[in-house]
Amino acid sequence: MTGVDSEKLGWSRDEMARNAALDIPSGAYVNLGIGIPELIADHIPDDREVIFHTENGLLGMGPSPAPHLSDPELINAGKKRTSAVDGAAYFHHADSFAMIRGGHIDVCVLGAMQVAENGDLANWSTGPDDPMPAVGGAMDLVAGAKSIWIVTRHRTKRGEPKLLSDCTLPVTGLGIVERIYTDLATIEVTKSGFELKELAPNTSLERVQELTGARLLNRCADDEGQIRAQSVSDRTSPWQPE
Amino acid sequence: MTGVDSEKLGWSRDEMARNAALDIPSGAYVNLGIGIPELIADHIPDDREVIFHTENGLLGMGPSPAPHLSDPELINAGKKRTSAVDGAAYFHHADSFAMIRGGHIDVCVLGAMQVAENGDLANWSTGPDDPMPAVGGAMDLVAGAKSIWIVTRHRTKRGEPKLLSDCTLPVTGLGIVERIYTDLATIEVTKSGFELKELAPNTSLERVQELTGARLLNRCADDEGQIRAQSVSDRTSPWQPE
Amino acid sequence: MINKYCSSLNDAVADVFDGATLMVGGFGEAGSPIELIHALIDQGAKNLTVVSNNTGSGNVGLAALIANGQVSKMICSFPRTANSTVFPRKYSEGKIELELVPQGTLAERIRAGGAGIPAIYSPAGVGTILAEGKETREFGGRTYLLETAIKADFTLIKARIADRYGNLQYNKTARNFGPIMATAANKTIAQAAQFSKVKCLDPEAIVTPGIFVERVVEVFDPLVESDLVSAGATYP
Amino acid sequence: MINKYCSSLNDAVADVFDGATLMVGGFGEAGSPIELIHALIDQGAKNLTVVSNNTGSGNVGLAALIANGQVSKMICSFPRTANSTVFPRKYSEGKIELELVPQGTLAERIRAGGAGIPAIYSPAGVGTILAEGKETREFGGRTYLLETAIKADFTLIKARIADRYGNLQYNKTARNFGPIMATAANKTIAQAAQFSKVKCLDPEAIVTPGIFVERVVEVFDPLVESDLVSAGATYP
Repeated sequence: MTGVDSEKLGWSRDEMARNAALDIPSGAYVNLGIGIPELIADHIPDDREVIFHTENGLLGMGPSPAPHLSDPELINAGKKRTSAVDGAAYFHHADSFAMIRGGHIDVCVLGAMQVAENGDLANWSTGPDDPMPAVGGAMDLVAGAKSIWIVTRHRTKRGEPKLLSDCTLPVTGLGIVERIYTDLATIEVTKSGFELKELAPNTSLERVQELTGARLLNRCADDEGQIRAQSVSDRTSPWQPE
Repeated sequence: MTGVDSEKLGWSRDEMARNAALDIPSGAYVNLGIGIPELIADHIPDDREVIFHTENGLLGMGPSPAPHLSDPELINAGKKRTSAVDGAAYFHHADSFAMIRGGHIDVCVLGAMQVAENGDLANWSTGPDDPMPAVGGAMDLVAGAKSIWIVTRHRTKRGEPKLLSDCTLPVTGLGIVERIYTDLATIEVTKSGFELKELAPNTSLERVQELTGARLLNRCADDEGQIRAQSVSDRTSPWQPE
Repeated sequence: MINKYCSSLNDAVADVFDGATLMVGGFGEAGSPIELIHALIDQGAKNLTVVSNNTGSGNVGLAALIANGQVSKMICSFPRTANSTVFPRKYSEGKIELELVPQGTLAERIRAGGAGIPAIYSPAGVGTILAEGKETREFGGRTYLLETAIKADFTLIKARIADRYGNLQYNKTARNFGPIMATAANKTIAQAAQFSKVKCLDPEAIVTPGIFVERVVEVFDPLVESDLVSAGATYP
Repeated sequence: MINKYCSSLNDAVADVFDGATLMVGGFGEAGSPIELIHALIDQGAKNLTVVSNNTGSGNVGLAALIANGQVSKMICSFPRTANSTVFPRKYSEGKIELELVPQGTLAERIRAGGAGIPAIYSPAGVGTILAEGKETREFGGRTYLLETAIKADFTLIKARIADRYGNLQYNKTARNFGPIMATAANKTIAQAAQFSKVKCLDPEAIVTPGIFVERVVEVFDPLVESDLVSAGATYP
């Protein structure tokens, strides 16, 4: 089974985003990182109201605007043009990061290069050879948001596992990741390590374990040792804001 | 000569305030303490524009309002009702004291219980027996404003000198007073101590020295050892904001 | 749908618990959430630590809360003002604790609490008796005091206008401590004279974004503390 | 009469001196004071330390200032963005220095500089390579980094509207670093798309009070950086 084949087995980018979106409760204040996390906004169920924060100074970020309504001075953290919903507020950078650092953001969903089983995250630098290090707000977000979730492919483009016993790349923060939504599984980072919450369709615990660089705990296994296939419709909002 | 008589010799409260007002250049941002300093606003010459800051959150404080226009939610630092000029701005307390602490206020004029010749100021507590200590913004103002001036009677109500070699009351700040405007004299606090800049009419260096608890330096003396009576009309704005 | 409107003052303060740290907005009467304080008197929570610039005046609002024996400690900058007799009396009798903090340091410590900054260095108060016991450190040849953040379980504030998200705007100098206290408490409870449709507030002019506010209760025509004090009113 | 209006961009930046520390507003192109930067390219000050979140894009604005050899050091959080090639090239050639700072720490250090706070403690970056060499301290069982204030000789920012006092309002997310950078410089120079009569700005909605601003210059129809980059424009 090649890497390309195995990718077809798992969830798509939109399905990964949907999996995370379904775990965000109504009323949450959420910051979405660049990349797959941005897709989460499109998958919030209609009966939930979630407020999106973008660290460059907007609470109440809306969807991408129609081209004729876009404004180069209304952008998101990825510097793409965005919109503001009714009830939004603009503020300066120190106030925006006070919101983050002060623990007011309920959930921040980021991409990852590596996640360790102790919750360490590496997502900002490819290491000493990085030709142009750039950190942005990642370190502030992981230090400040109440919950850090990761949405990422289970492996790198070269097929190497991203979920590891230890990060080998420079870390963004220590012990801060709570959940990981990959194309192959949804995983909770517990004191004991990676705990499998859900497997993607058409894959298996054994196969996903092979593609993971640390032990996967399976507390969902039933008496026969099989993964209890948790259907998406069963899932409401296990996570509650304080 | 009794204390009461000697007070008649010097400048009135309004004249003390005028003396300070004439030293404030156009364009200055000024914070006025409670008491005689508040009168300064009425004595700014018409050809100067000065902007008044009140630490409870207003830049561009105006004169006392007519009773029918007064608002219990528009007050000054002394909790008296005030007004806002065109071009004013409201802000919260952290921003207001950032303005002060960050060195953005050009001149702060306060009252005093005692001033020492090294520039120490005591103006917040009557000492260990103070039945109810209260500090307000005095310590922040003296630590933050670019220039601290004092407007005060030369002596206490009991006739004791307020200008001393050392403060005996608990200090508000150390080495921060630049100028003192009293009913008897205007004094600059220099590295060498109190330097007389101007004497009130109908008094004398000898008499003012008697009523002062530290040596008065007289660099204004002319060859005959007489105070050079500096007329108020000669004075423009010796002090310049940075 | 997010809706932070609370239908009654009593509901708004129902969960304030004995021993809680409570921030109360206001500089003198401006911005003092008098109706929320009165609801807290009715509610009866005791042994409160109250963070507020002053201690109230007359026998209403914050002064009445203190008079009612619900406050064991005040953290404030100016505990005596015109017509404030309740706190000074209790203090002289040794019945209430006082932590006196310079006003700007108080504001900055509250802001730090809301911003996830555990401590800052401030020049205010260096060399004074309020610096006694505080750690000092030099930066660039000047001495500063280490000042730690203040946080609270609850904040009570007064706003001019609010929407269902909890976005707030204030009135003139009644803004004072409201925006920073809103950030520094686990639960911020605001009274507002007016409820606004969400789309009516200009996003450029919102002072407190709703993320900092848990509950908003409408007090259309709030009491004026100085009028009550002049009239000799007492609560309850 | 106080009048901070400046009649030309050249006059506005005339006194920026060689070796100055310069804050430049903007997050990407939003809020970047491109006309003021171009005036500074014309003016020619060299050996600048520039504090700005990014390093510009294409060959205009901040990227052009760097390309012109006027910047010896950048203090920023994200030096590479779409279409930013000038800084990465200079950096790889060892021709420009970089101090990389987490974005929120950068903002807080600038705010501290403007607020007279010499240093703060921040949790951001603890345990990472950006914490190397930084002092750490525990508060409440958690580790924080000591972060010192950043101040500047000059700040260049972009506003939407200004009055003669220098009061400023911004446009949407172009606000970003403007209000804090305005407080942290010895001289703050703002370009604004519109000049307003003093009485027309709501005192409740002024974002930067004029006390923080030395000069305002009108740029009625500012250039759009992304349009210039798409068109392959180069300055000068």
